[in-house]
Parts: sequence; structure tokens; C-alpha cells
Amino acid sequence: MTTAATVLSLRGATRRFGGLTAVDEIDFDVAEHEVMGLIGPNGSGKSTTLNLISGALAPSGGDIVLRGQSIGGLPAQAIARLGVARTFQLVRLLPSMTVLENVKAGAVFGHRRRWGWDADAHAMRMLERVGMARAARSRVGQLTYIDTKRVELARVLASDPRVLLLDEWLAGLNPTELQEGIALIRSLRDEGRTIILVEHVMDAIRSLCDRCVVMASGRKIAEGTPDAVLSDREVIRAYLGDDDA
Amino acid sequence: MDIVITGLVLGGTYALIAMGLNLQYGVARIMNLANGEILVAGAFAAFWFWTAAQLSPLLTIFLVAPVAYVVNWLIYVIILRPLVRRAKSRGQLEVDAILTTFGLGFVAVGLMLAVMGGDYFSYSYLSVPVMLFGEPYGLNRIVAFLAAVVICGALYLWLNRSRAGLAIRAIATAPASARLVGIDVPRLSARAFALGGAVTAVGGALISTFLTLDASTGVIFTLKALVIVIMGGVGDVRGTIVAALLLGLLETFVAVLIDPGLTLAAAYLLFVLILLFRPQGLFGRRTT
Amino acid sequence: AQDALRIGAVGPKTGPLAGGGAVTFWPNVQLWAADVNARGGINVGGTMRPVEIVEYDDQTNPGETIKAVQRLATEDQVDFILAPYSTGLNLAAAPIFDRFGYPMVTHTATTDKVAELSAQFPNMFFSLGGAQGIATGVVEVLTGLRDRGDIGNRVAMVNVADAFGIELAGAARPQLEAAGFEIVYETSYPLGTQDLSPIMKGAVAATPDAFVAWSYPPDTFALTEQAVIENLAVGAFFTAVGTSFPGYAGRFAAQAEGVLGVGGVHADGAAFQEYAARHEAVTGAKPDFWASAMTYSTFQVLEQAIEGAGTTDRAAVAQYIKDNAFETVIGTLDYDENNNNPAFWTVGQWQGGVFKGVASTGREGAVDVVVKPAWQ
Amino acid sequence: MTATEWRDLGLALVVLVVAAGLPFFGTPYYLTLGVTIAMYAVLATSWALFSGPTHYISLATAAFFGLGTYVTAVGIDHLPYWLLLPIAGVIGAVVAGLVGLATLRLSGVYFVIFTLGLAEFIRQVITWAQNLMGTRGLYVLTDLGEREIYWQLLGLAALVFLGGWLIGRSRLGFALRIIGDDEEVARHSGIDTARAKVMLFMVPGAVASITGAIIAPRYVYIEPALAFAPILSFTVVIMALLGGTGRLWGPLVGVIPFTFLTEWVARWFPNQSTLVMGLAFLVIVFLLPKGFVGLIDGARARARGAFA
Amino acid sequence: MLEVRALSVAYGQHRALDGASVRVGRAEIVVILGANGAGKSSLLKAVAGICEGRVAGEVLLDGGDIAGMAPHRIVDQGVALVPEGRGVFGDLAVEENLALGAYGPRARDEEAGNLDRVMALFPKLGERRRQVVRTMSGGEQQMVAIGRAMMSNPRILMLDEPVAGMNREETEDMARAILDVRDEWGVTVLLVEHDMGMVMDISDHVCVLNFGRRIAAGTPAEVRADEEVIRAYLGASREAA
Ligand SMILES: Nc1ncnc2c1ncn2[C@@H]1O[C@H](COP(=O)(O)OP(=O)(O)OP(=O)(O)O)[C@@H](O)[C@H]1O
Ligand SMILES: Nc1ncnc2c1ncn2[C@@H]1O[C@H](COP(=O)(O)OP(=O)(O)OP(=O)(O)O)[C@@H](O)[C@H]1O
Ligand SMILES: [Mg+2]
Ligand SMILES: [Mg+2]
Repeated sequence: MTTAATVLSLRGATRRFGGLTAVDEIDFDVAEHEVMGLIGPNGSGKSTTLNLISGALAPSGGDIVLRGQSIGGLPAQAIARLGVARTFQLVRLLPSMTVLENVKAGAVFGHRRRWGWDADAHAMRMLERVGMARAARSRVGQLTYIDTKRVELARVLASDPRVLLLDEWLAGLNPTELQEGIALIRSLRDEGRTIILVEHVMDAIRSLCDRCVVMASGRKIAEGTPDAVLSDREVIRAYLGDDDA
Repeated sequence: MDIVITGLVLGGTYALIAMGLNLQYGVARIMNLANGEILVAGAFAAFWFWTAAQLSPLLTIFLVAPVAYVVNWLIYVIILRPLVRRAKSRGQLEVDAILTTFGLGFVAVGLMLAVMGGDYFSYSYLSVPVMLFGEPYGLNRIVAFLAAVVICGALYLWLNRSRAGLAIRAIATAPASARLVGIDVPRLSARAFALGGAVTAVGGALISTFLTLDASTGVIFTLKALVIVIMGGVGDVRGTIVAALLLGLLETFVAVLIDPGLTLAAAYLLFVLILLFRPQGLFGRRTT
Repeated sequence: AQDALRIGAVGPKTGPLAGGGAVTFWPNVQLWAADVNARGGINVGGTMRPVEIVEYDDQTNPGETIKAVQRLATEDQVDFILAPYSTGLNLAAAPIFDRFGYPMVTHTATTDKVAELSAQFPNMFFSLGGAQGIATGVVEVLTGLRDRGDIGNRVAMVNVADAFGIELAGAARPQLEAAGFEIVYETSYPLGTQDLSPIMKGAVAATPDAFVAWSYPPDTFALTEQAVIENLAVGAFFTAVGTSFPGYAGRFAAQAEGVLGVGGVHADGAAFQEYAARHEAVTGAKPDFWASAMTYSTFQVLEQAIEGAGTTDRAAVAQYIKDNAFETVIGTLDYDENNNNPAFWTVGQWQGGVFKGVASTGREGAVDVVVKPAWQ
Repeated sequence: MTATEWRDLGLALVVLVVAAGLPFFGTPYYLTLGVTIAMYAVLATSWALFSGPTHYISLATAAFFGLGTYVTAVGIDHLPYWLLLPIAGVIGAVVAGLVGLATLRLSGVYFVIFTLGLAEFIRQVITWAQNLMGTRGLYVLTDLGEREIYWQLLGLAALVFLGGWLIGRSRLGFALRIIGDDEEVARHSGIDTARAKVMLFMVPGAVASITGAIIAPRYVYIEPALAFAPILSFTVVIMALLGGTGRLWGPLVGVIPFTFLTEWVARWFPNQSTLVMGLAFLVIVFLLPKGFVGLIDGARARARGAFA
Repeated sequence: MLEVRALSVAYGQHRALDGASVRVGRAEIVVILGANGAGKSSLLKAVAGICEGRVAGEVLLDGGDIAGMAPHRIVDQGVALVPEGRGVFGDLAVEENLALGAYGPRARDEEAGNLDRVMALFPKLGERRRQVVRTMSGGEQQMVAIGRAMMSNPRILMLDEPVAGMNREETEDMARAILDVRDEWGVTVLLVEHDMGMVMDISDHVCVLNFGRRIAAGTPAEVRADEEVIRAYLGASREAA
């Protein structure tokens, strides 16, 4: 199925919280330039999986490999420098800084490290990329919800990541914004970025993803093209309800 | 045995010192640097009633508690509540509380100096031996320990079994949400603060039966209380009790078995080590 | 009315040493000023000049002491400054006294570096004695008791782990051993220890004949209380600072009988009794039986030196102090070539509700030491 | 560098030169105040370098200060004085580095009290060691007067300001601001938060230690109770917060009025100084919620508004 | 039963809500629609008395004005809010959260009965009584939040985006739960929601806000056909809903 080289692979990745196994021996591969959807009902362990990849949490078992290098259990900053960048399910911006400075944070310390004039210019380009250049000097407190999401995305992009992790980036948007959001992610996809997308909006999954992994109760229960998994009877019946697809 | 009893008794003293602060910080979110001064004021009241009227400190506490409650309530309502209102963030409140209660501590020391002068105050109350397992202990310390058991036990049960206690814990975890379930947050915070002050003052009255204090000694107790509260975990009564007992036991063990000169060093070392391995304190919860 | 003499006074009203300052220092400042002014003032070259005290709180903080003395010297331009309270604060202030030439007659500084210090600060005088002298006094008292057959030679010694306690324990140890005593228990404890019962238990377990504690007021009280509770059976019970406070007898009443402590006075002498009566009348509090009278007497030294020199010229007054002896409430004070007062009380004992000097380095009026009766 | 930066630098130089001249035209009394101000300016400014951006309130100042005084007290008889200052700095930095490593997992009030406990721990260990060795208070008898101490402190202050200014322009400074806002984001942006924090924590540690080493000759007599007094840590925090920690010069505008205020209170209310000080404190906290920096910024904004 | 009249909310210079009016009848489900930042949450918060901004206007509950009352008193009047971000007590257990829901005097007598009904509404909460809420997933926490609000025995339940971040099935479960709340408990529901499908399915009335003003109100069908609404809110992407 994947022709391009594998960028990221999870092998038996597991995370336990006390007695609860939030992520249970998950395996999957992400290929270069691929957009992979990670879906599943609430509490199925999607965010936790992203946390394992980004280093926010250390796995209790299994391994995570980025281009041949094991990154499971590395601190978040080390993983970020290796080129994995993420957004958060609840947007996290730096409240005391301007929009531009927020984005600069990604440019200065990320995968490719810039400084001074170069960092400013790069941050500005990223803001243009997400359509927020006009607000570069604003305080983040003044932004609307979607704009905060855009700024967060720009910060993440500014580090030139090899793998981009988006955790429900489209949640909470109204229909108009949703279309803008989908268009924005699609343009990233068209640039050939490697993206893991955690999402509940099935339209977005369908139109953006090359492949999907479906999780339920911490386990992987299906994998394949969106159309294939979303029409998988078992998946539908057990996890998405009967009427979808 | 001997060491254990002495250690537990000292731990009880520490619990008395720290319990009030735990309520004030855990619930009302005021890191009260004037805590020690309240303690000294309670001690002074006991001293004064004893010398003036030979009134037993065990009775004095029933006068001290309501008075301290009212005074602390007034302090909260008049001085601290505006800060709570004004604070835009937790950090802002913390900074303002540090500055304000630091100032309050100064005011309290100043007032006590004016009222009672800078002299030491010490008196002899129940300083007679009681025999436990064949070893003598000061009755005053034992009495204070029993009082600590009663006070801490009552607080623990109240917080964990009663409706009001549940509400207090709700405020401790999420004050913004507490309003949504019909809790009168400002009022209950004021009460928790006042209650904490009352507990501290009672603790002061009790420890005055065996410690020699003067108007300026409050800060020592503030430091100790802060260390205990943090070691146990903010807002958790169990944590404060356990931390206090641990400290008491450790200090006694070190004093008896190693070197009394190292007691305080050992106490702080324990504190430092506990935080190294449990950064949120013994019973604290990780905040994000 | 004449021009008042302005006298500066700096000491702790707050901070860790405020308690000691409140017992020993401030009441004597008040008393001395009252006494002098009741006499019409100090006779400076024929004119009677009343004194006016300018006082500051140093919060037991050397930085504040320095600021306050500086302020007295240059802003208030006082004529003289009374020495501050306690060793550390005196030494912090010494350079400024020195720079402005103020005579500095210390009352509560103990040091064994008298020679070096008086070389560096020629106008600094030491009255209270050093660690060696006090330790010698204690050993002498114990030796006397032993030689009378009242106690054996087992000694338990503890000290508070701060400059005072460390220095005295260090001085006493070799002397005790040289005098043939056996130190059966020795330990230190940090300042601010809240439970001294482990120490007392340790001492009791060592079954000493004498107990010596180089302690500070809060621990002096706590150690005594624990000794009562643990029923420490010794023929000599010595605690240091605070034992001579009237509050000690107030708290322990009959239990205090026979307790030895650092310091002492010629309690039966008329000079002290008169002083004590005035102290109580003017300040409402009793003086302690050691440093209070010492503090007051250093003020008397300054007063007499000003009168003797007949001028407010500081150099002349300092020189006068060096050259003369002074009659004070504790007897004659005469500073030696190192500006040191060689004759001071070292040990006192509570006898019949009064703390009487029992040993000194050359003071009159010592009474016989008695063996400590059992705690009741 | 921009024009405003050149202007600020020039301004700072002028201030420095004027301050350095104080011993020549001020009375000894003002020199004493100058020493106090310089000392707290150094301590508070370096404190704010770390605590300002990270919002970690450190109460360890007294520990480092005390260490510094001991370096001088112990070393003065064996080594030339000028060598002691860098030694104190290195010791302070190393200890701060260790402390920094230990505090990495702590946040909020846990950090605050940890530093306090640590300071007490160091003091207790030194006390105990002194007792063991039978040494008592240490004497530092030198011929360094207030004037020399003042100049040393002033030089140190200049270094601190220069260092602070450079850090503010560096990646480290930027990283620290991000950490102060959101550590999780900082880590996910690739910042080694641990390293950044520890590195910056060493600055106030070293500076406080050097300050202690400079001040020791002024105190003459060094013992733990005076050298490690926790009140120093609190005073530094309070002054910095009163000034405002958002700017490099913020703590300075806290230190200066605060020193004059304490001086005024000490002078005119010798018997109620604590009481009056406490009341003054409350008034300041209530009337100046944003510190003196807020007051100045507010006045500036109003001035600008008036001309607009 | 609830009438909001000319309500305005301003944060500093910014007017988030500008004289908006909404009427809600007994046992109705009324949905407030609007783009992000239209002021929907501000309206709910103003009704609940927890709005940080300056609030002007009237909030009549059965004719009595509750504007400006302290939040806990508003809860006692029978108004419960589940805010954005849920506002649960993360450090407390599920059952403690529910017990706190019944803190106010109006809820105490019915506490046991309400608890049974909440458990029936969300059986999952019954299985997880002792779990610390912080460790639950987003959807589970939302159940806790709504369950807790129901424990206060409300007359009006206000929900701010209850299904944000939920999948289809869970959204439908939630919709059913909301209908249950109305039909079986007789509670009025005021809902802020983006999910048009859900809105159309369950609402009796819809009120559309745009830039702090009400631009349309009516039944779902009427609103859906309103040209201004289509232009302002649904835009060209109506079919996406
Ligand atoms: N506490 C606040 N301080 C300042 N501005 C605020 C505050 N809360 C909300 N706002 C602003 O008020 C406007 C309305 O906010 P509100 O949260 O009511 O919108 P909403 O319709 O609920 O949007 P969403 O769909 O994103 O939840 C927004 O522009 C927002 O930025
Ligand atoms: N820190 C934690 N401690 C304990 N349990 C946790 C923790 N974080 C998550 N969990 C549990 O792990 C499970 C998976 O949570 P996760 O947040 O990964 O779900 P999710 O798929 O992202 O859900 P959602 O779509 O609601 O965001 C949940 O049941 C949750 O209760
Ligand atoms: Mg998630
Ligand atoms: Mg909203």
C-alpha cells in the first residue's frame, strides 16, 4: 500500500494509566507525504497515541521509530528537534506574546533552527501561509477561535517538521470555518507533508486522508483507505453507528 | 517505643502548626505568610489569660478560636477578597497574596509588640511528667498531641464526609466550576480562611504551654508550616498530617540515634528528597 | 534648660534577638535616661545637660544596624551612641563607630578576639567577658562542688549550635577534662529546635552528676522544663542565657532553686538592690541578674567619662575611658590595655528566689554555691 | 542595534557614571544608603532575570548570599580578596546548578517552598559543620570601607544589567519567555526546558554569592544566623515584585523607593517601624497592583494621551 | 419562562453581545446558533451570572429579574449551565462531582431520585463512579458535566456546545439524552451548538446571533429558509452540515 519510504512506525506502542490501558499494542506505519487519519470514538486513545509520538508521555511498552531511530520515551524537545511537531486538542498559545512571536517560537527552536532576522522572516511566511499575516502584531488574547488555531498551526509549521500531528484541529469550527480549515489542511497535504490527523469530522477524513487507522478502547481495530474502513461493517456497527458511511 | 512516642508527639505539634495554613492555602488560595503571627497571637492570648486570670489554656482555646475566626474572616473579607477579585490569574493572586500577607505579618508583629512588648512569654502549665510505657513525657505535650488528634481528625472527617466539606474541596480543585453548582465561593472561601486562622491560633495557644515565644518568632512557624503543607501536598489534610508526623519522627530519630545537631538539617533534607521524588508532595495531585 | 545631649541607641525590637533586647537592652536605655535626667543631666564642663535618646530598631539585621548607626552619626548628628545589642551586631557597627570616633562601650558582646579587635577599633571596649573566662567560672564552680563531695565527676554538656554555644562548649571541654571531669554526654542542637526531650533523655541515660547547657533563652526554658519532666537527678544544673531572667523564676518558681546560670550579680549589694528597685519602678519590669546591670553600667561608664573629660569631644571621652576606673551598679569597671574588662561575673545561682553571683573573675560579693536539690 | 537601544545603552552609562560618583559628593549617610540600594539592586535584578520570565519565585537568595559571605570569611586569611569574588561566583553557580537540576519537576508554590527549604538546609549543614569543627563566628577584618564595597557592588550591578540585556536578546532569553508562558508548548517546540532553566538559575545564584562575598567585610562578623537570614530572600522577592519583573530595570524601580521608604519609616517610627512598614506595604499592594513599573508605564501612557 | 431582554456584554471596548433578546418557553429546546465569536457563550454566561465582561439588560426568569445576582443564587433559581470546557471538578471522583451538583438547597430533597435518573441517562457514569474525572476522555467528562447539572434539579439547563469533539454516535446519544431531559424531566433546554444536523433534529426554536445581535428566530425550518441566516451563517457551505 505504501510505496514511499516509511517515516514513522509504531510497534506495540502501549500506555497504561494505573489499571487502564489507554493505548494497547498499537502498530502502524506512516509513509512519506502521506496523510493518515487516526479515528475512533471518544476515549479510544487517540490523543494518548499522539502524546506518545510527540513525547508528551512516555510509552509503557513497545517502540516508536522515526526514520530508523527509536524515539519512544525521548523527551518532547528531542522529538521536536527530530522533526515531529504537533497541535494540541485544546489550543495552546503563548499568552504574553504577539502572534508573530508565537510563531517565531517554532522557528527558533524547532527542527530547523533559525535566529534573528531569518526567524522573523520565516515566521512571517508561515503566518502568510495560514492567512494570518495581518494579525502579526496582535496579542493572542484578541484572536477569534479559528484564528488561534491558525496561529498554532503556523507555529507548528515554522519548525519545518517532517511529521505533523494535528489533534482535532477542526473541532469546534462552524461550517464556513470548517471549509476553510479543510482547505488549509488540504493545501498542506498538497505540499507533500506527512501528517497524522486525529479527527471526528468524517467529511474531513474522507477528503484529506490517504489512509486511516481506527482505534477503539485503545486497540487498533481497522486500517485502510477512509472509504474502506468507513464502510467496514464491523467498524460501523461497533464504533460509528449504523447510519453513517 | 520511646522514640516513636516522642516523635509522634512532636509531629502532633507540627500538625497543629501547619493545619490552618493548609486550609488557607488549599481552599482560599492565599499563601498566608502571616500564619506564624496568628499562631503567636493565639499563644499570647493563652499566656495572657494564664497570667492574668490563671485561666487554663485548654479553656482559653474556646475563646481564642471564635475570636481568631472572626478576625481572620475580617482580614479575608476586607483585605484579601479585593485581591482575589482583582487577580486575573492564579499566578497574579499568588504574587499579590505573598506581598499582602507579608505586609500583614509586619502589621501583626507591630501590633503585638505594641500590646505586649518584645519580651519572651513563657509560663508553666501541666509541665508534669506522665508515664507512658515506663518513660516520662511532658503532660502539656501529650495534651497538645491529643488536641491535635481531635482537631485534625475532626477536620478530616468534616472535609470528607460532610456536604460543606465536599464543597470546600470543590473550591480547592476548581473555584470557577464551584460557582456553577451553587456554591457561594466567596463566602465559603472566607470561611475556610477564617477556619484556618482559628485552627492556627488554637494551635498557638496549645504550643505556648511548652514553647517559649516572643512577638517576633512567628516567621519560624510560618516557614515550618509552609514546609509541612508543601511536603504533604497542598489542600490535602491527610498529607499535612502525614508530613507533620514524618517530620516529628525523623527529627526525633536523628536526635536520638545520630546527632541532635542534625535534626533540622535532616528535616529539610527529607523535605527536599520528598519533593525530588514526588514533586507534588506526598498526597498532592499533579497539576498541568 | 540647657542644650540636651543627644544619645543614639540601636538595638533589636524585632527579629530573632528582640526577646533578649526587650529584657536586657531597651529597659536600661530608658532607665538610664530617666536617672540622668532626674539628676538634672550630665555635667559637661560645668553645664548640666539632660540627655535625649534617639532610638532605632535594627530588626536583628546587621545591614540595618549599620544603616541606623550611620543615620545617627550623620543625620541626627548625635553626641554619643550606646553600643548595640549582641556580638554580631556590635561587630557590624564597629567600623562606623570607629570612623566617626565614637567610643563604643559594649555590654553584650562576648569575644575571645579582644586583642585583634581593639587593635582594629581602638575605641571599642569589652565588658561582658569572653568565653574562656565564663567557661573557667563554670569549671571552678563544678570543681568546688566536687571537692566538697556534693557531686561526682560525670558531666553532661550540650550546646546550641550557634557562635555563642559553639565557642563556650569549645572553651569548656578542655578545661573540664583538665579538671578531671568525665564528659559522659555531649551534643549540640540547632537554634530553633522545638523539642529538646531527646537531648534530655540522652543526658538522663548517661547518669551525669552535673549538667551544663550553653543555651539561649527559649531553649534554656525548654531544657529546664524537660529536666523536671525527665527528673534529671544532678547536683549541679547549669543553663546559660536566660537563666538569670526574672521570667525564669517566674515560670519555674520553686523548681528554679539551685539552678546555675551564666552571669550573676552581687545580688545582696546595695548598689544592685537600689538599681533593681529603680529598674522596676521606672520600666515596670525587673532587671535580669546578669546583663541588665552590665548594660546599665556601661552607660554609666559613658556618662562618667563625659563628666570626667568635661567635654563632648569623642576622642577625649574615649581616652578618659581607657585611663580611668568607674564606679557602677556592678562595682568598679576598669578596662585593661586591650580595652577589656577583666573582672566579670561568670556563674550565678538561684537561691531563695534571687539569682546570686557565685563565681567571677574578680568581683566582690560572691556567695557560696549550693548543691542542686531534687526537682519537686 | 536600533536607535532606541543605543539610546538606552547611553542612558545606562550616564546613570552608572553618576552613581559611581556618589562617594565623592554624597554624605557618608547617603553612601550607606547607596550600598543598600546597590546590594538590593544587584540581588533583585539578577533574581528577576530568572524569576521574571519563568514566574518561578525563588526564595533561595539567602542561601547563595550566605555561601558567599562564608567564602570570604573562610578565605580571607588564606587568599587574596580579589580571588575570593570569582571563587564565590563559581561556588554559587555550581550550587545553583545543582539546585536547578533538583527543582526541575517542581512547579508553582512547590518550587517556592522547595527553595526556601533548601536554603534552610544549607544553613543547617553549615551550622552543624561549624559545630563539628569547633569554629565559631568568623571575623572578617579588612580595611575595605563602604566606598570600596559600594564600587564593587556597582560594578557587579553593571555586569548584571549588561548580562540581563544580552540574555534578553538571546535565544536563551526567548526560550525562557516561552517557558514562562507554557512549558508544554516550549518542550514541544524543541526547547530543552531543563537546560534553559538550570542555566539561567545559575545567574542569580552566582550573583547572590558574589554579593555575599562583597558584603562580608561590611558585616565583620559572620555567623549562620546573620548570613543566612531568610528575611533577605523575602526582601529581594518583595522589592523585585514591587518594581515589576517584566523589564530589566523593573526591580531597580522597586529597590530605590523601597529603600527610601524603609529608611523613612525606620527613622520616623522607630518604635512602630514594623507596623508602619506593614501598613505601607498593604497600601502599595493595593494602590500599585502592577508595581512601580505599572505606575511609570501608566504615567507615560497618560502623558502620551495628553499630547495626542 | 426565561426571557432575555436587550442583553449586552462588553469586554473592555469590545461588544460581544449587543442588545440581544431571546425567549424560551417551558419544556422547550431552544438553540442559539451563530458563528464563532458571535457571543453565544457570553449570553449563556451572562444568564448564569459568571460573565467576566460588563453586562447590561434584563434576564427574566418567570418574570423575576435575575441579572446581576450572584452565580450560586442563580443556580438556586433553577438555572444550570454546562460551560464550554465542561467545568467539571477534575480532581474529584464522578460521584463527588454528581453530589456537588446537588449542593444547592433546591436540589437536596431530590438528590437520591435525581442520581438514579442521571445514572439511567448515562449508564457509563454508574460503572465509573469512583474514577477521577480528570482521567476520563472528553466525551465521558461531558457526561459528568451534564449529569452534574441535572443533579441540581434545574428548571433550565444551558449547554454550551455539548457535542464538540464527539463522533456521530455519541452525538446522537447526546441528542437523545437532551430530548429525554426535556420529555421526562420537563426541563427547558437552552443550547449553543454548531452541529446543524443535531440542531434541526431536536430544537423547537432556533435563534441566530451574528456579531452580538439577533438576526433571526423561529422554528428550525423557518430559520433554515431565512436568507439572511444563510448568508451570514451557513454561507455557501450549507450542504456540509
Ligand atoms: N473574557 C473575555 N475577555 C475578552 N474578550 C472576550 C472574553 N470572552 C469572550 N470574549 C470575546 O467576545 C466575543 C464573543 O465571545 P463568545 O465566547 O461569547 O463567542 P461564542 O459565540 O461562544 O464563540 P464560540 O463559537 O467560539 O464559542 C469573542 O470575540 C471573544 O473574543
Ligand atoms: N493522564 C491520564 N490519566 C489517566 N487516564 C487517562 C489519562 N489521559 C487519558 N486517560 C484515559 O485514557 C483513555 C484515552 O484517552 P484519550 O484522551 O487518548 O482519548 P481520545 O481518543 O483522544 O478521546 P477524545 O476524542 O474524547 O479526545 C480515556 O479513557 C482516558 O480516561
Ligand atoms: Mg483526544
Ligand atoms: Mg462559545
